Amino acid sequence: MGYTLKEMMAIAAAREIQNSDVVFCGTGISMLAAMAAKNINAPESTIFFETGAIDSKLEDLPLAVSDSRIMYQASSNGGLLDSFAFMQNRFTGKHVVGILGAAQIDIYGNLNSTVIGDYNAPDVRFSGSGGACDVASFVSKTIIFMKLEKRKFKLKLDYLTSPGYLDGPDGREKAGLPEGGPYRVITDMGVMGFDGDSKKMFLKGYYPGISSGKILENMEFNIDISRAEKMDAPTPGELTLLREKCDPQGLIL
Amino acid sequence: MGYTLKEMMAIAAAREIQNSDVVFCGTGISMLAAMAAKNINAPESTIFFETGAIDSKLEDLPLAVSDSRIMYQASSNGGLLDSFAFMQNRFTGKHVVGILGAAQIDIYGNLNSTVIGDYNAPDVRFSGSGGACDVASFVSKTIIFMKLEKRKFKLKLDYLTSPGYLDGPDGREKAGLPEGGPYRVITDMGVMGFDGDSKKMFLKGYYPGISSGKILENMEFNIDISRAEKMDAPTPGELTLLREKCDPQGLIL
Amino acid sequence: MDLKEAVRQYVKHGCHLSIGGFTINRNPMAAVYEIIRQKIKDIHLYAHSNGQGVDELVGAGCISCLEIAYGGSGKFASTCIRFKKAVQEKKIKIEDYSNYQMSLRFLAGSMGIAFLPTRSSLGSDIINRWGFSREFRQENPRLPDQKLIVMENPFENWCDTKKIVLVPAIIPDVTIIHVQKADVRGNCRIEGLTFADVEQAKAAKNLIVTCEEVVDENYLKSDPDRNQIPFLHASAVIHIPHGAYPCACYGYYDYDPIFLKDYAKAAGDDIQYHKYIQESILNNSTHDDFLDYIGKDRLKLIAADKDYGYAKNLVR
Amino acid sequence: MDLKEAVRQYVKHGCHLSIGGFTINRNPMAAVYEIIRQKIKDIHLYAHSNGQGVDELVGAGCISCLEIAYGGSGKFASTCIRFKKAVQEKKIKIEDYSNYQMSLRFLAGSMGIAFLPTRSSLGSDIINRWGFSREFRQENPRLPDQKLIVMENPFENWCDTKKIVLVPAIIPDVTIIHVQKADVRGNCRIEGLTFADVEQAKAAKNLIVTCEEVVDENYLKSDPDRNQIPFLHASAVIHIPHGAYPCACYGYYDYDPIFLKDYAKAAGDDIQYHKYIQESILNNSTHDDFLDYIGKDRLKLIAADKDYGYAKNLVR
Repeated sequence: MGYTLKEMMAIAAAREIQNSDVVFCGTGISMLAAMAAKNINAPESTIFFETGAIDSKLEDLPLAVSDSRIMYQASSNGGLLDSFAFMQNRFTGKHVVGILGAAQIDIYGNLNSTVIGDYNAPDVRFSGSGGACDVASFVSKTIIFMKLEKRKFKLKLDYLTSPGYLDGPDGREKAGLPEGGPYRVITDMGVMGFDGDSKKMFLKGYYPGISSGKILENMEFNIDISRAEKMDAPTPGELTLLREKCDPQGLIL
Repeated sequence: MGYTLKEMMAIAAAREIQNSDVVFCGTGISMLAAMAAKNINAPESTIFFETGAIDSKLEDLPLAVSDSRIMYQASSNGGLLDSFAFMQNRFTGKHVVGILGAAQIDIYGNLNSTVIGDYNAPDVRFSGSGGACDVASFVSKTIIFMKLEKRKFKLKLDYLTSPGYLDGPDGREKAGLPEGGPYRVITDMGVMGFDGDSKKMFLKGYYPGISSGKILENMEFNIDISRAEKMDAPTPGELTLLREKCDPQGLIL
Repeated sequence: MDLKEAVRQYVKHGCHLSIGGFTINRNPMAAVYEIIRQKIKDIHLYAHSNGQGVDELVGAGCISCLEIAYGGSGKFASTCIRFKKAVQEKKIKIEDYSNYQMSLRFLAGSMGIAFLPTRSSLGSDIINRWGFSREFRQENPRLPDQKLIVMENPFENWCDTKKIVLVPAIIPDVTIIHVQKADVRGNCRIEGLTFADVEQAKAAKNLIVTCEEVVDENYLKSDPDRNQIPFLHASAVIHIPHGAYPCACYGYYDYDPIFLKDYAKAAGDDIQYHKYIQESILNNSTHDDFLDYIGKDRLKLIAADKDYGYAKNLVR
Repeated sequence: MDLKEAVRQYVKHGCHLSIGGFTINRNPMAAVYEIIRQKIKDIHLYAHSNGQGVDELVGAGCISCLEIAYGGSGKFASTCIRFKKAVQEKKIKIEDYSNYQMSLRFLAGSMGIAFLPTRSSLGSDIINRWGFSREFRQENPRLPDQKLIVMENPFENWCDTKKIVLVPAIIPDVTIIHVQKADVRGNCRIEGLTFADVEQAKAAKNLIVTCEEVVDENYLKSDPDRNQIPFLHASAVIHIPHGAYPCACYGYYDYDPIFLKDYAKAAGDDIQYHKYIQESILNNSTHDDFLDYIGKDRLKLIAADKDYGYAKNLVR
């Protein structure tokens, strides 16, 4: 069964979600990944939005995190303050897996979603943090979606919007952040993890038809590829559920 | 028409309430005063409870500020955080008139509702602040109910639970409190105000049949009585509304 | 899990506990009585103005330390009687805050933040007098090193504010609340005022919910705007009709003025009070037994009129 | 008071404004368009993630300073297009915070407190890079002297916390929100997510409420648990059906994907965009005229299914 890279990415992210996870998701592919996890491999996982909805039913794919579709048959509809407190809270925050995107990432999983160029006179302005900096600050695990391109996997970020491991193993502690940090980077060529000791990004897996070398070519910094394994293609079962249950209108896929 | 001192006190307090006031009230006679104001002279005034109810309809007299009777047909039912934020808020707090009681009061309208004797080994323990310290800290005006007794009108409080003018005209500012402070003390013999310059208590009025001298005899400290005037007895109209509309079961009167 | 088991599992000797409700409304009384039956001692209790529940726990000797804003039960006891006695006899250590400060402390815990600021209590003895000394605080790692902190406004007079009081977060081992409706997973709907229950619930490591009705999950999900506590906070949900009795539960029943007057009378006398504990609490092994002991007729008297949420014609 | 008068009275040149809603839901668009029609300039705007409203105000040149967490309109513009352009061309000054920080700043304003603490953004450039310089802040008494402050936890490692970020309160001259139901006095009921509307409303000196329905006071009072904003905060209540259009309003209508796609197209080109402003906004003197210009058929397409709160079969 044929599949697109977007489908591979959504499934690769979904496979990382456990039943006990509370999945913070944004717009676009991250929302699709959360829906895929719920429909495929983690039916007990809980979908959660920064706007204040917890455990949304999601009969239809939302096109924004404020979409009325997330309010329908949630367990609780609150507001922004409720959702961020839920993540900053030491007991509930540790169950949250944040799914994020960004314009740039560095080897420690720090993210830029604010500007390219000088902050006060930017070449390109992006949306800004939204809740991303909050999620990256608070929760125990984040999964990051990134297209693999040299201009995105950067030696040095133009602006550090959302903290990963900052400058290394004790970066978060020195800064005063709670434990936690980036867990996976899901790209269109493969998936990265972060080393338990060095907190540096390493290649965990590459998609069928892609080589580790090709992945390195598309990054400004070098990462360890010694642990990389070829990943399984999406199964027909996964693809069918993704297409028919999660995005039947093809709004994101 | 005959009347009790309790009735006089409730009416004297009610007369101080304006239509634009939001009246914070506690249990007992303060609740009755707020209901009397609403039923007699300030029908547009708003009744407000620290537990989070605003603009309660109050078909029946509550016996506690958590009584379900205050929840019935309020404009909004929130929680403690909402009500205290409403009072700390610079725009809404200035409309609030707080009605308080206490075990002791001093010449600057500071209140004790915590202990008699040493704080760590008290002779008598009272309920404690509840919301009284918050109200006294935040709002522009407080009205205080006190029985006139020497052991209650004290040169020095055993414990300062709720700030009045603290130690004088610039007491609140020095301490860092917002403007505001005590406005009236309603006793069973007369009513006190606070001097605009010295912030000291003075006698504003005495009830029919009571003399200024008798009032001074029942206080540990001296106050200015030169401005005191005899107050009007409750009118038959006021008494009828108080008895029939506010407390027909005689729960407080 | 039934109430006995939930209390056994989460409410330990020496634990830090908070209970919901306010004076004589929606205190989790069934759980309070079960704690008394299990003779759990040395509890560090956090409350704001929870009158009846606090007074019974203190009266039964379960409490060693109490952080509180107000110990009163409305007209039935302007100062809670066993509470008053215990403080005067120095049987419990007490630390006083205001209601807003206690609410902010629970909010801070629920937000996962170390403290919150307020302008309340500047110039008062709530700032100057500490019930727990610095030494006691230092010996006890479960307590913040300071009762509260007065700080200059670091944003130069922003909001016309020169000084700020910081109050430290509370993180109870367990919070117990009684709500009107919950589902088996632990989604909760409180009707009427929430008091500080939502913040107390979210601040705690473990949350025990007792409820008037266990409703279907879809019932709560059909109106998510009204559900204040999502299931992820709850450790146990237990169906206890009349679980707040003798306190009120808006929409279900009123407080019981007969019980509360009798209680106040008994509380004034040590022998009477011990008799009350034995006969009303210990001799009944469950809340159901206790309610049978009180009698169906009494429960009928306090049944709420559905249009009002309280017993409109109750003789009080 | 009608909307023209309310905007004239409360939204002045150079004022500090905040608008409710989130990306493409419940932005007070009728009021936004009225501000554009009245050509009010030099506004200091506070937002968290209010996409469409912010982008139209920025695009029409009403905004000089913007404090914001996120400028995006969901799938229709992952970065708001006129916002992006204005920042890149340095037509507006911008200060970046996170969504939680902006929400806390509104909460602080609503609570009457100078700042609130969070652990968010430690180690990030949200702390290190300031859009408003110290000099600019010092010249402007309406701004706090600092963007934010990083502080050691004054309660010695309480809550395992060493450092804290303090964010300063926001007190807008005026907040505008669009809600589902309000009464003439200004009691408000928001259905579905509240976003940060309640805090924005309570933080402001003046509050303009536009609403889908003006309901009887007794209707709201019959269920006070659902009314988030008591009337005492409101300066003006104006009945504007479809007042959030082209954004969604839960329970009433969905966002209009045709409008939002056309808008994104026009926004990419200066000439097209000026044409859009002239023809869609300025040529229509009221929101009703604007809706007539859009056409009844389009409004039918987005009408919410009552069971869902959105347009179940909408082609997006």
